[in-house]
Formats: sequence, C-alpha cells, structure tokens
Amino acid sequence: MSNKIVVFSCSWDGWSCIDAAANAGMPYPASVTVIKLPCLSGIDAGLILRALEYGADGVLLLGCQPHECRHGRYGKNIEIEFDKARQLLSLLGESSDRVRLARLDAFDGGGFIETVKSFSAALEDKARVTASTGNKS
Amino acid sequence: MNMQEIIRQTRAHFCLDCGKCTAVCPVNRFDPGFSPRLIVQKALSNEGGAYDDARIWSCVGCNMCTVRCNYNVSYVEMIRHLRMLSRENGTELVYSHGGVTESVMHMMGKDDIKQDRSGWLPADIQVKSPGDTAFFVGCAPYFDTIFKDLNVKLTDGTIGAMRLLNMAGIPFDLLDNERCCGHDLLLAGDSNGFVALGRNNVEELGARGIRKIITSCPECYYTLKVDYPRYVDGWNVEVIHITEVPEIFKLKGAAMKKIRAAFHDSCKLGRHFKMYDGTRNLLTSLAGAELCEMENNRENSLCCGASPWMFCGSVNKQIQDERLRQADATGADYMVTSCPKCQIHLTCAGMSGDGKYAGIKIVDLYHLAAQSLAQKDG
Amino acid sequence: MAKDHFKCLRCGITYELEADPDGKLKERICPKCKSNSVRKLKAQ
Amino acid sequence: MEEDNIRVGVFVCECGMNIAGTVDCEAVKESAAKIPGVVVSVKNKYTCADPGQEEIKRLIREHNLNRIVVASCSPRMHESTFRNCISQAGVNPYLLEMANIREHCSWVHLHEKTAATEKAADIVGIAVAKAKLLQPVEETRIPVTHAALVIGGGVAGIQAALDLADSGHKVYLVEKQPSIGGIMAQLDKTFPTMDCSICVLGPKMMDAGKHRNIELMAYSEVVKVNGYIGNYKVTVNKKARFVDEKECNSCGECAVVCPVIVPDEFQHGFASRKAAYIPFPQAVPASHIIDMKNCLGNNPVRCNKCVGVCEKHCIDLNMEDKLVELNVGVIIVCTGMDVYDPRALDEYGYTRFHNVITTMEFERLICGGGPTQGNLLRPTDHKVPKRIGFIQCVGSRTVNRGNPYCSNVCCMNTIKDSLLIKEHYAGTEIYVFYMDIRAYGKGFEDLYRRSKEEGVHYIRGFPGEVTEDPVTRNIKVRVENTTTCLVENYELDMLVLSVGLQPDSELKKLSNLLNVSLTSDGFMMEAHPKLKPVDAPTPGIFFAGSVEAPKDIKDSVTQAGAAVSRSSIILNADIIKGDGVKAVIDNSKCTSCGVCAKVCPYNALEVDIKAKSGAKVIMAACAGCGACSAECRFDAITIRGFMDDQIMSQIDSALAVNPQNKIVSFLCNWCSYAASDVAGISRMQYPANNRFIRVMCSARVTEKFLWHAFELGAPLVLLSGCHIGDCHYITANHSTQKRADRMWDAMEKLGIRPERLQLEWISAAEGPRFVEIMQELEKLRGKVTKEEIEHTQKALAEREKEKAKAA
Repeated sequence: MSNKIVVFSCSWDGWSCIDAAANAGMPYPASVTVIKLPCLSGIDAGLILRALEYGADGVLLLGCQPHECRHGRYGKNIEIEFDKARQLLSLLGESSDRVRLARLDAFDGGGFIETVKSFSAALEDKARVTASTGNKS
Repeated sequence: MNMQEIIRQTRAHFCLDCGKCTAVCPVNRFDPGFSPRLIVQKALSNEGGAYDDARIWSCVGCNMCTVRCNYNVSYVEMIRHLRMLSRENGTELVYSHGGVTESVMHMMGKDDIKQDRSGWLPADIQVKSPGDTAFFVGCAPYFDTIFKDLNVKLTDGTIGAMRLLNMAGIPFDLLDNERCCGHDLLLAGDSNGFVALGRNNVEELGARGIRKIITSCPECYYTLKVDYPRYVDGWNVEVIHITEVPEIFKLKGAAMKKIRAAFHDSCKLGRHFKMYDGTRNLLTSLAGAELCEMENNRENSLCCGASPWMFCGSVNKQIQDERLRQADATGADYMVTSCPKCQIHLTCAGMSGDGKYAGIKIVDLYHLAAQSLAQKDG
Repeated sequence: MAKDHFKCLRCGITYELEADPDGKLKERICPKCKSNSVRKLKAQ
Repeated sequence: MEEDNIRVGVFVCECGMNIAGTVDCEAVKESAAKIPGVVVSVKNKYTCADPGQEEIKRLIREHNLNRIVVASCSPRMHESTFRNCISQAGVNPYLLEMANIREHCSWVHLHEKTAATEKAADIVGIAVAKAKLLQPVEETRIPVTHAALVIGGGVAGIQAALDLADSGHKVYLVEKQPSIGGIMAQLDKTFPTMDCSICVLGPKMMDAGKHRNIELMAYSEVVKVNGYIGNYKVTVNKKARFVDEKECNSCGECAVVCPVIVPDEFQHGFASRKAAYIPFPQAVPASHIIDMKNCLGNNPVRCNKCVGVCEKHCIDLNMEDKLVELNVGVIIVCTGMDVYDPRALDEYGYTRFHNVITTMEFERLICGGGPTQGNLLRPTDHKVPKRIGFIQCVGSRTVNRGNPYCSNVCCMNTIKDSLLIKEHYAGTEIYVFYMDIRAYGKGFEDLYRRSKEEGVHYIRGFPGEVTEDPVTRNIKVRVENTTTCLVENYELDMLVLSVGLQPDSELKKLSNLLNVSLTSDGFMMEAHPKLKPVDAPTPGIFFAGSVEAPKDIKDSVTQAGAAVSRSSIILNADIIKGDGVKAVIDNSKCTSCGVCAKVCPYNALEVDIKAKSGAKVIMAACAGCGACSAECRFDAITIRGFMDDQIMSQIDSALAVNPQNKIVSFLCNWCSYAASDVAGISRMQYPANNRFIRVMCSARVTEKFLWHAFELGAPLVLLSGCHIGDCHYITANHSTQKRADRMWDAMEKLGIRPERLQLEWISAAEGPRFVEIMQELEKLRGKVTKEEIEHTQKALAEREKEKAKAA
C-alpha cells in the first residue's frame, strides 16, 4: 500500500483518535501524512484540491461528530466544502471518492486505522480499474 | 523577458510622469498608496526592481490607466510581466477563495484528464458535431460549484448564449475536454500554468478540426484572441465574440414586460476592445430592456473590483460597493453583466457588508436575452 | 497582424516585421549586419 | 553619337605627393595617351594652380582640344574651377570630366602602389570614355515675374507682405476670412511683454490694407497653382461678400436693420452678430459683409432691409464669386494653424460642462473688446470665478487623441493668462496642472517667476477626468500631484483647457495645390530643417509662421522676414540661371504613357495621356535627378550630363580588363559620393577593386546599366544613395528601392543570385560606413566564382535572344 494520503485532522476528537492509535502501537502506512488543524470548518475546497494537485492520491478529512464540535460549527461548513471538492473533482473527470470525510468519536484509535486502511484500499481498487480500462481503450 | 524588453514592449519609456493614470485608477481611489505611475517609474529606474514591490498585486487590470495615458503605456501588461518576474523570483501568492480556482486551473492543465464538460447542458441545445466552429464555454460550470453559496447560476448565461446561437441558426460544436483559457493564471504571472492550458486547448481544437471559436465570456475572448497568438505555440484559430455574430441581431425579441436595466461593461470587452455597442444592442433590442446608464459607463465604466482571484480585500469591496451604489442610483430593475466574473463579484459584494445593496438583481445579459426570446416564442 | 518578411542579401538572415498599414516606404536595415541590401520576400 | 573630331586632352595631377606618393602618375599619363581619341596626355604637379590651368588653356589652343579630362581630386572639390578654366579657353564648361584619383585612389590605397596605379589608369579610362560622349550644355535661363503671392493674412502673412512691399515688390495678399488679422487679432495680450495684441497688430493691418504695393484679397481662396519658380500662375477665388469693400465706410446701418442674429465666431459664440456684420471693429478691409448662409435675402420673400438702408449703395445681394488669375514669381505660404478641438478628449468634459472652456475662449472673456467687456465671468451663472484651473497639454504630447508634438505656446500663454487674472482679480486662486513648464524664450522665465510670485499654484500632474457638481456647477478634479505622489482633489469655479495647436484643416488641400510635402505632423516640410528652414523643397515657394510648426508671434514675424529675404533673391533678379543637368525627352520614342510624370518628385513632367502628344519637361522645375529617365521603358528620356550612352561607356571602360576582379559601384552625388570623399580625406583604407560611377541621384541608375555590368562579367554591383528620407531630390530614392526590388526578383528568375546586386544608403557623414561596405563587398565578391559569372553571361545572352525574337 503506497497510496499517498493526506489527512486533515481537527485538533479535538480527530487528533485524539490518531493519538490513541499511536499509544496503542497500531501501525498505519508511512505514506499517510497527517496535518493538524484547529477545526475542520477552517478547511475549504481549495485546500483539499491543492493537496490533490500537489500529488496526493486521496484526502481524508478527520473530525468530530457534528454535535461534538468544540467550536460550535457543527460541521456545516466542512460538508459544503467537502461537497464542492467532490463536485469539482467529477467536473474534472476525476473520481470524487478521492476525498473522504470521516467523523469519529474521541479516542477511537481502531476506527482511525480502519478508516485509513479502507480508504487506501478503495483508492487502490479505483486505480486498478482505471489502469485496466485505460489499457483497453 | 528582462526589464529592458518589458519596458520596450509596454512602451513604458514614453511615460511622461503626468499622473493621469493614478488619478483615474479605481484602486487608488480607495488605496492612496497604489499608483500605476510609481510602479512604472520604479520599473524604469536603474534598480528596475519594481517586481518585488508588493503593490503590483493590487492592480485589478481594468485598463483605465492605459485608456487615459498619452502614450498608451500598457500598464496591465507591465503589471503582468512584473508578476511573472516576481514569481520567478520565488514570490508565493495569497489567493482568495482558498486558492480553489488556481488548483482547478492547474488540474485542468494536466494532459491526461477527462472532464465532464456537458453534464449541465440542457437537452434542447443543438450541437453540431463535428464542425469547424466551436462555442467556447469557459469556466461557468466550475464557478457554479465553487460559488454555490452565492446562489449564482453562471451556466444560465452560457446556455443563454448557446440558445441565441441556436435560434440564429449558427451551428457550433462543443469541446469534450475544453480547458480554462488561462486568463487568470496569466494575469497572476503564472506563465507555466497558462501555457499548460493553452497547449492542451491547441491539441483539442486541432484534433477536432476547429477553425473558429465563438465565445460569450469577455475574458476568454481577450485571452484567446490576444494572448494565445502571442504565447501559445501552434495557435491558429479565428476568435469572435458572440456580439460579433450579425445573425444574432436579426432575432426579434422584446416580448417581455419592459424592464429597466443598468448595464455593467466588462473591462475586457469595454476598455480593451472598445466593444460597447453590441452588448447594449442585445440588451435593448433582444432583451427589450430600457437602458439606464450608470454614472461611470462605457469607457469610464468602473471595474467589478477584482480580477484574477487574488487579494479580495477592503479596497476591492469598496470598488464593488461604489459600483452597486451607481447601479442603485439609476433605479433600474436589473443590473446586467456580460461577464461571469463581474456577476460573481458584484453578487458577492451585494450579499456582504451591511446588505444595503442586497436587493439589486444581477443577471447575465445572454440569459436575459434568451429568456425574452423564448417567452415570445412560447 | 500582417507581417512582412525580409532577407538580408549581405549576411543572409531572414526576419519579419509588422507590416505598415499605410504601406509607406521605409528604410530597411538588417538587424544583424545593418546592411540596406534587404529584400522584401513575396508572401508565401 | 561619337563625333569624328573628338579631341581629348588628359591632365594628370600629382597633387604634390598626395597623388604621386602612391600612384605612378607617369604610367597613368602614358596609359591615357594610348586611349583612342586622346590627343594629349600630360602630367602636372598642381593642375589647379595657375600654371596648371594655364597649361590646360595653352594645350586647348595648341591641339584644338574639345574634351578635357582632369585626373586629380574629387569633382566636389574643383569641378567648378576647371569648368571656369576651360570656358575661358572657349570650350563649353560641360565638356569637362574629372577623374578622381585622389579621394578615390591615392589616399585610400596608400600601401598598394601597383593596384593603385592600375586603378588610377582605370579611373582615367572611365572618365575619358564619358568625356568622349559629352555634349555642350547650356544653362537654363528663367525670366522672373516681379510679384509675390502671400497666402494667409495672419501676423506672419501681414509682416511678409509689408516687408516685400516696402522693398518695392508687388504683393498679392490672399486671406480666406473676411478680414486679415488671423488668430493674433483674437488674443487679448501677448507674452512675454503683456502688450495688447490688437493694439500692436491693428496698425500693421491698416498698413497692409493701404500699402500701394499690396493688393489685399480678403475673403478669397487660392484654387489653382500652375507654373514654377519665377513664373507661377495662380487662380484665386474672390468670394462674393455682397458689399463693395472699397465703397463701404462701415457705418454699420446695415447691421442695425438686419433681422438675423447668429453666434459671433470672433467671440467664440459668447456673443451674437447679425447676418450683415463686420468681423471685428478693427477689421481690414474695414468693410461689412453679408453672411449669405444666414441672410434672408436668398429667400423668395426678400428681406432686403440692408440694401435700402445703405446710403452709399454698396450692397449687392446678387454679387457672385470671381476667379482672378495672378502671375507671380514667388509664393509665401502663411496660412497658420488651427487650435486643437478638445471635444475628442471628453474626460475633460468640454462638451458636457459649461464652465470648462478653452484658452481661446478665455482670451475673449478677459479681453476688453470681448463679449463681457473684459469682465471675467463664468458661463453658467455670469459670476466672477474665484477658483480657476488650467490643464496644460490638452491635445499635445500624446498619441492618444491629439498630437504627438509640443505645441510650443501653451505654457507661456497660460502663464500670461494667470497674470492677467491676477491683475484684474487679485484674490483669485489659480491652479495650473502641468507636466513640464517650457519657458524657453527671451523673457519667458521672468514671466513664469512673476506668476509664481503672484501666488499661482503650479501642480505637477494632470487630472485623469473631470466631474461637475450638478448643483453648484463647479468643476471637480482629482489629480495626482506627482511631486508629492499624493492624489489631491480640487473644486474649481471654472476650468480652462490649454489646448494645443494643429495644422490648418485645409493645409493638405493647399499642399496638393502647391505640390509641397507635409511632415508626419501635418505641417509644411522644409527643404532642409537647418539650412533652408523657410524654403519648401519646391523652388520659389517659402513659408512663414505656424504653417511650418506651432510658433508664437515673435517667431512667426522672424520667419516672415526670413522668407521675404529668401524671396527677394528671386524677385530682385531678372533671370535666374539653372543647372544644366535636366531631363530631355526624345519625342520620337515617347509613348505618352505617363510613368515619368508619376515618379517625378517635382511635378516637372507634363504628359497628356489622352492626346498622346509626348511628355514635356518644365525646365525650371526639373532638378535633374533622373528618376524619370530610369523609369522610362522606351529610352525616351535622358539626362543632360548623365546620358545613357555616357554611363554605358563608363561601364564598358570599367570592366574592359579583368572584370571578374572588379566591383562596379554607382554613387549618388550628394550622399554616397560625398561619403567616399570623406573616406579619402580621412585616409581610410579599403580594397582597390572598386570602380565608381557618379550619378546625381541613385534614382538615375537604369536597370539597363545594371544588366550591362553583369553582361560584361561584373561579379558584384553596388547601388547606393542617400538614406530614405534624406534624398536630395525629395523622394527620388524611393524609385531606387523599388527598382532594386524589381531587379532582385528578375535576377532570381534568371538564376542569378540576387546577392550580387547590393543596395546601401550611405550619408555624406558616413565615411567609416562607406569603408566598411567596401570591405564587405570585397568579401562578397570573393564568393562569386568564375563559373557563376559565365552562367550569368549565358543567361543574359539567352534573354537578349528571346527579346530579339519577340521583337
């Protein structure tokens, strides 16, 4: 698994999951880069696309459950921007699944590992499909 | 290009230092520190280091200065070259909108993408494929997504333009994989990004045998007509603006209830090309509107306040506010634009601030015209 | 923009200039060797 | 053409060691002696000195010589000396040919004595070849009509007319307007002395009106000009003024009863006048005029009030325009200029805001004789403005709506205006928006300083646009003060646009009538910008005042004096002598095709294409450039002193021996030949393989000459003349460029490399460039192979054969 994944994580529950995974000694691939932000509501479609433009295969947005948001934003903004990014990706002819939004409860280290792994696998599948169809055409 | 060549090409050495440019500059109105004259003078000085002056990023490219200049010094071109130099020297840009437009343009510049370029297209639009004439859509579909929160529907304008062409019996093809023209990257000094888009457009047009392009977007028109021949290898396509298609004006409109419309000139179509009448004719004869000129109109028209998705700050907002005030003062029902970006910027300005001008309805010219014709038919 | 094509008959280089819309006769000077033996080539 | 009894004398000059130091003069003398037709060949230490000249005269007598070749220095140096010399011995001065073995040989090949001697012998041979074919030439003699025409009655025209008339010449002064006076009559005061304009001009106008040598033709226009220096025939349309100007005593009764009221153009529309009116009180002729465009008299129901009230019965509403023909020797053009119309520059609001006026309108507003009796009132509310702004350079120094040049008078005019305002209304705030104040003349800087002392604000920077307060009708400007770099806002009661000057709108028409050129600015072009500043390139036409460039009054008057002085040279002579080098038509060959007339820069050829009566040369107008001769496809035109056969035999002689080593160069007399002399005088060295043939203008060089050189095996031919724009014959060298283009095309078609015909423009100052070109040519010559020359000769022979067949 060598997919480059950028994780934008909020500094609250999102980060706590990553922390928990580390404390429990649960490994995840070295090709995953984590960037910590105060809150996912500060992210816009531009930032997501920029990560992809710069070579990321996938972008994972990791945050709290909406009702847990410490900043009282309830994740509305991130949903709008997440949608925008997905739509722009389809306009560009790219798979909108290259962006994934995950909301985890605090300290769910296993959940984080699970999410990263399934995201990576999904990206892998997609890439294989694209490559094979690409060969045919 | 080095400073000497830039000076020669932009005729900057003719600068008489008279200050007319600064006196009419819309940015200077709200930011007294910004002076086109001083930028040119700095470029002309021995140091020639005008490109590291942060002020070069404030210019909105409205061309008012050049129109007034005794020697037609091309300030906008000067600014663009300075921005290129500045970026070559490592300047990192601050984009508005989180840089989403820049990323989209960069991703469009990749060779192996396969865009969804027709998902938004209504079924009634007739496309003649293959053909030697293409309608250049521009970035309206992307803008619809990016500026969803503003509730603008920029594709309405392009669809309107295509309907007009359909009604006038002008056949056109659409490109499956049309790239952004690159206007904003070029004006922001990103020549690599621009050339990547240009190269892909040339390939696409060549593969489809397109000899002629019709477009309704003023910036696409300018870029394809003026910048592509200069900077893109292998460009050999005739470019016309939709208001240069005579058949359009033979259509009969004006069935709608008479509306009063304040027309906002785009800088590119207006001051750059001096095309003031075609759009107005469309508005009055096809859309059947009564034209209400704003205080600043035609050559003196005020810019929508922002150009290549950079530096949207208080100065830009004040320019936009002033423009909305002028539209409001006419008492018109609509403020009509012919440029998707003017529509975005003015709509945004109307929604922000104290909401004084939130009531101004800003619509696209071609949308309005096509609607009026459709109602007559129906 | 229409271009006129020129060839210098001394040093051999060819170059082009924007055509003067008035068609006024102007002195031709080779940009390389400064010769006036510059032939205007027929449009291809 | 060669006569049987041609007897050539060759005089080889050693010029001390100047020639003899490099060239073996004895050998040159000997080789000349062997040329058929040469009767004597001698050498002399200094041929130009008295003993040398005496020897020429003696040998002419002793040997009955009738053609003289002097091999010495450049003809530009001593041709006239030797022409004098031989005419004293009874030989026509045009039967002399000079062989330039100094500047063209001994001085430029100092280190190649053998080659130099060989070349000198060739140069003499070429000269003898031409000399044998020389024909006597008579100088043209043109009688002069002793009268002058002055077109335009502004201050320059008035001054020119008065000066000429005072020196005893008959003058016709033609003025388009009903009165003379021009723009100066409309000004209030003049700078830098602040004199009252009409007070100083008025008496001069009266003098011009009364002078017994001046025939004043006001309200008249030149409609046709024929002829040439000394003999111009001019047709003038004397427009009907419907009042007998000689009888009218300007009592003004007609104006009193006239019911028609129209804007008064003299007051720039700030006042009104009647259809029967006098342009202004001081008008000359002091006569009323009926403005027929507005007069009711032409209506079926006639008004006729003025006719009835005129006690002297000098009004005749049926008067008609009259064409008058004048014969004059010279023409002085003084038609002045127009004032820039600021309507195009609408950002300054001239069309939209009443309180924005021009400087000309300001003159009338501040003038005691103006519509407000000198009370400065602003147009909207007739109140005295307290804050007045001036914008300088309106329509000047711009390529963007306006003119690219500096209009010369506007800075000083504004300074003067500012002082006038301060004089009348001391408390007025005055702001002058400028980019440079150009106060270059005598007393100008003083006036500028006084204006600053009076507290006039000079702000460096132009407003970009002007707006009006809809309530107060005040004018608001926003301007970047470019010295402080701050944008400032001003509210003004009145704004004056300091408009520039531009060529008279009808100057183009007049320039066509007169066959004179205009510069790119649209003003008159001088024959020489430094040395003939008041002469038109066409002889006998002069100009003065703003018709040549924007000027103030003093400069206009100065120029009028200069034009009079230049004209007097012609008017004081009974006969003017012309150079003998002129075009001659062989009417048996002329087909009246008209090509010659088209290329003549002087309009010196008349061809009636329909009548097929053959071309005619107007000797006085012909300058002898030869463009016509070279363009004539029927060999029907030749140039005296530079006949076809003379030049052909020079080419023969130049290429008689070892043609493959030689380069034939045609040099024009004025530029490239002069440059070759400079190279010689400066002892610049270049290869000795060049053979020069002098022509008056590169335009004289026929294609035939060039083909002939190639036929004879010339590897390389140079065609050279003055730079484009500097041609001594106005635009004759344009024909040269076009001919070179045709030659290159034709050469290519025949498989001859176009590179073998070189074209260079070399000015008289470009000695070093001349040498560089000589060196480059020698390199190019080296690349031409023997086979190539043979191939060329074969191709040309084929071409001849085919031509003969076709014929």
